[in-house]
Amino acid sequence: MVWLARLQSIDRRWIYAAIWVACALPFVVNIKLPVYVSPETRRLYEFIEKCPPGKVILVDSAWDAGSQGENWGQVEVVFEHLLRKRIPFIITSVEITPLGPQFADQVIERLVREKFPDRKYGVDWVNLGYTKGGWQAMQQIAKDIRQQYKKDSRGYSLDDAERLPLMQRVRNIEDIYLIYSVTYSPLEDWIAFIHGVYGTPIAFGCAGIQSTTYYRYLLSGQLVGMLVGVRGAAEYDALLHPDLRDRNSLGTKLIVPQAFGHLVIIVAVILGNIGYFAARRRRG
Amino acid sequence: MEGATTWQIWLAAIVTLGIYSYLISDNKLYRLLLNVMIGLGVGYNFIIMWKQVLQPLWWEPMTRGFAAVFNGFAPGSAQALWVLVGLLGTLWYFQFSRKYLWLSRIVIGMTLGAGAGVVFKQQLLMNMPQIADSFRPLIARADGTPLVGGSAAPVSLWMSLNNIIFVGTIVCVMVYFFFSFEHKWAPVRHTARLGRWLLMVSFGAFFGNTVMTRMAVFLERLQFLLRDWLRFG
Amino acid sequence: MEHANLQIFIAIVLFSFLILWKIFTARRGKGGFIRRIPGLNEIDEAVGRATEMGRPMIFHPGVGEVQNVGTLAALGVLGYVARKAAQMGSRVIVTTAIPVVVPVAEDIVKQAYAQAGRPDLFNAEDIRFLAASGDQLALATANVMEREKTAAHFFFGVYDYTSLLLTEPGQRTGAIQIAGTDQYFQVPFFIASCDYTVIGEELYAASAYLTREPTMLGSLIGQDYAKIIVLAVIVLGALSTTLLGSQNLFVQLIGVYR
Amino acid sequence: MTKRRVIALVTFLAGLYYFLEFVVPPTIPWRTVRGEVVSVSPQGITLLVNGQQQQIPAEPTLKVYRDRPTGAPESVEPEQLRPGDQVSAGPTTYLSDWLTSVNNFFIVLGSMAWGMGLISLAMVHSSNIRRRRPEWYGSVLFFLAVGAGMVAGLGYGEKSGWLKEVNDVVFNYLLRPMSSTVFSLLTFHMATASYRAFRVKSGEAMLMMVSAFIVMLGQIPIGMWLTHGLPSYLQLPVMAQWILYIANSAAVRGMWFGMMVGAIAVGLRFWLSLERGAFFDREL
Repeated sequence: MVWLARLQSIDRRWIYAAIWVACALPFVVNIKLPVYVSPETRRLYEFIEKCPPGKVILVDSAWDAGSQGENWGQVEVVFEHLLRKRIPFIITSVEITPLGPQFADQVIERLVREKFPDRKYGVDWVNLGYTKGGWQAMQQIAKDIRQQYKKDSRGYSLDDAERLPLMQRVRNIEDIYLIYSVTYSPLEDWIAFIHGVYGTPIAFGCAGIQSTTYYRYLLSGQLVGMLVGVRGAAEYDALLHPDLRDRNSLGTKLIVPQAFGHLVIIVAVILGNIGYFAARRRRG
Repeated sequence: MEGATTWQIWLAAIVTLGIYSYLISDNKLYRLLLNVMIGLGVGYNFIIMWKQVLQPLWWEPMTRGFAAVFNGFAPGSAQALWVLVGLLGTLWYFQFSRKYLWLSRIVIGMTLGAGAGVVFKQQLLMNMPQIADSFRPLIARADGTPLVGGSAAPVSLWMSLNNIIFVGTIVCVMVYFFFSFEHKWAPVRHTARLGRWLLMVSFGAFFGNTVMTRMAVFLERLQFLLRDWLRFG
Repeated sequence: MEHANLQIFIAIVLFSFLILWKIFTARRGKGGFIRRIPGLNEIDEAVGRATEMGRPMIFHPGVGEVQNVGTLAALGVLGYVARKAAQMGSRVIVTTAIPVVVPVAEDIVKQAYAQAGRPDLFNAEDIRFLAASGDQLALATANVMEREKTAAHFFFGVYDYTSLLLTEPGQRTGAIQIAGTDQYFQVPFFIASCDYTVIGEELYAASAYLTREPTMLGSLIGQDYAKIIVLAVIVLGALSTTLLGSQNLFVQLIGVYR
Repeated sequence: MTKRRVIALVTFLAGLYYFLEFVVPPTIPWRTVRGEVVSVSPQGITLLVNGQQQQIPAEPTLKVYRDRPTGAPESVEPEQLRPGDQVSAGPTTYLSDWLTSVNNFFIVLGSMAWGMGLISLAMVHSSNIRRRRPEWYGSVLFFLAVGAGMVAGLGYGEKSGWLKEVNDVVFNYLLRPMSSTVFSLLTFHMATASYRAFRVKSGEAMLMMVSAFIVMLGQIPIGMWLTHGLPSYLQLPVMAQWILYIANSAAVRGMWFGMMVGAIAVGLRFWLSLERGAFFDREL
């Protein structure tokens, strides 16, 4: 039992090395596994499927590199769904990070280049760029979007019918079918100031850690769907592509390594406790 | 990382490994890269904030207003008043002075005061649907009709059990956080004790989901290093 | 709804009245009752054990700014721990990364030692400003733990992810560790690595009980009454829905907020 | 002392507008008529109010609200009304008319603080350089990086040219890898803590760990594969969903109802400047 107790005081760098090796395994052995589609992912998928023509979806892409591991996949799969069904959507980023819209551009550029070359900026999607003001900005967007945005992220005026035909039929909250906010921790103000006031459906794409406090909104119908961490993107990808081989969103690429990551932590906790109780019994 | 030429991928990889050198030991390269990162981020955000928020919402309306004022108070010269908001905005920066610190507290007070004024609307609109959704039948018929005078549908054991656990957990957790009376009375003490145990199940979910997020960040970096950089697997 | 309906208007008036009434009565001296949370007994035990072993203690008031309500509550608990330590004649080391906290903590600990009649035991070096950032602070606190051979660690206040780094060295030295934070996301990590954890609003209750500071005391009691009303509404709603279905009179009264 | 009173007054007034805008209805309640539109003419609107027709004269102060399908009232002009709309009309209370301009004011005022972060960092780094503190060259690097970041920021939205190249390199190959790598250091903090710090010493910690393991295993493909043979309610994904949707949501609701009342108390204390304590009593 002595060596078990000695396991306690391993140098921190050995633990780091173990994590690098354990997490690199799934990348070496490139396997794809079926995923269990959870109810909150399915509800968002079905809600977007039922989008009536003429309605627009507002994507609050307010994430940056700090949470790209989870949020990149969450916007990627929804953009693919919207581009596939030609549902027009508007991208913005309210309050949290000015880098959000540029990350959304990156995701769309790859999708359009690889899968939907005929989709056009200004017709299928518009990027309005960053704005500030939190709940005050949300109230402005709901009443009249031109109060909050004068130009889009490329400098075109919103009333430029030739470059932004899509924006000519977006005036206020009436024209928006769903608001999909994607970031580490989406602002609950969307629920209070938009859904609470106008009844507009809201969906979140959030980091796993924050989802714990958002499940209660799914129960009360204040959220129509939610993508939780890497698995949310992987499950949505599974709904988009029934055939396992066609799935290549970041969510699908990371879900198996994510599984290894969880196992690493579980093993670490169990080993740590075995070592601790062994040491205590020896001292005890 | 598609469409990236190799030197760009190498730059990103070097920078990534440079920061990971912190894991070996806290070193100079890591601290330098940290300074570069913070500098780039602050500089980048500064320009984006100006181009996408302050210029369209403040600078342009104000200059249009002054243009209207200069050609004989044409319509729209009221926009020139934005200059007053600009002056008020400079009060933020008295935060750095000891003598005039109180000036910055005016603007802080206004901004946070607005937030405090709207706290009722914010909190109640967020939580009233939650309270309404917590009205769950403890003995639930399968088709949801009421116990007394409802349809003859059988009572669904699974739904009833879930609802009892659901409402019970809310009650126990809230009793745990009551402080204005002594937990002498046995039922209250046991309810609070059970509340703390039920909180542990919820904190288990917090722990598990925190692991999910922390792993995802590192695995994305690993995916970049192994797939995009080393072309592995 | 864009504007408050009748039910919400009543809720606003009721909650505001309860909170403000209790704050102003507390200000006039008739404070009102706050129960002693179990966490305080754990603190007494920890201070006792550290004194038995003749080794000092560490109090870490979190990473929050001094005006953060969580940090203010932590400083309330610091006063209690310092008083207990002074009565038993043992040392309390305060480690922080917030410059403004140093003078405030010094003043609290000095007062505690003076009240316990042991002003000689207090020395200013025990209030240590260790580092500029959260990470370095954790590593520096770990060194203090090993060097000073501390037997009890108290982590109270506002914490972020560095909570993991602080409790890890303490676990290895076998010290008894008590934590308390209002950051619900850090509570699980304290539960897993400390002997007892004060959860969320219990931190405010502990501070209000110890310092009797009128605004926090009154506000907490007023909030309690408001929470009792919310609980009563939920229980009545659930019972009435059980018996009379989801559209009964009571639910109508509360109003539906779909 | 008057400084403190000025701040308290300004804080109160800023909050008062938003408090009243929410609490006071948009039209004077006792002079508001609610009914179904019969006909609209420049002189006024005729409404069917429980059986009889009522004529509403068209004054400038008249505000008309039409109910949306979701039930939320929408402010419309009399000309937009169609027979059969459910409408409430009455003299305005002016508060809601100013909401858009008040929001605009606070959004711009808040955005003005955008230079604070840069200035506070610049002060720290410039004092490092002036006093030649150890590693002061890191601060020089910081200023160079701020310059490079600004130039790159100018490149966002550019169609082509060297500015776009600088933006592309700085955004994708410096900012993005660096900030995501810094965030991923947390993974290693947690992994070492899982091994060395997390000890199941009490029953509570045991219950938390069991729940954590179920939630971790239930949300990854391996969890599904491990227990796909068992009856459904014993499968890991189903158990994880039960914990997240029922046990966790209820406990979070219990906690967050307390936080709701807490937020209202903090809001009230700040709005009415009732705060006492080290920070607020400091002599201004």
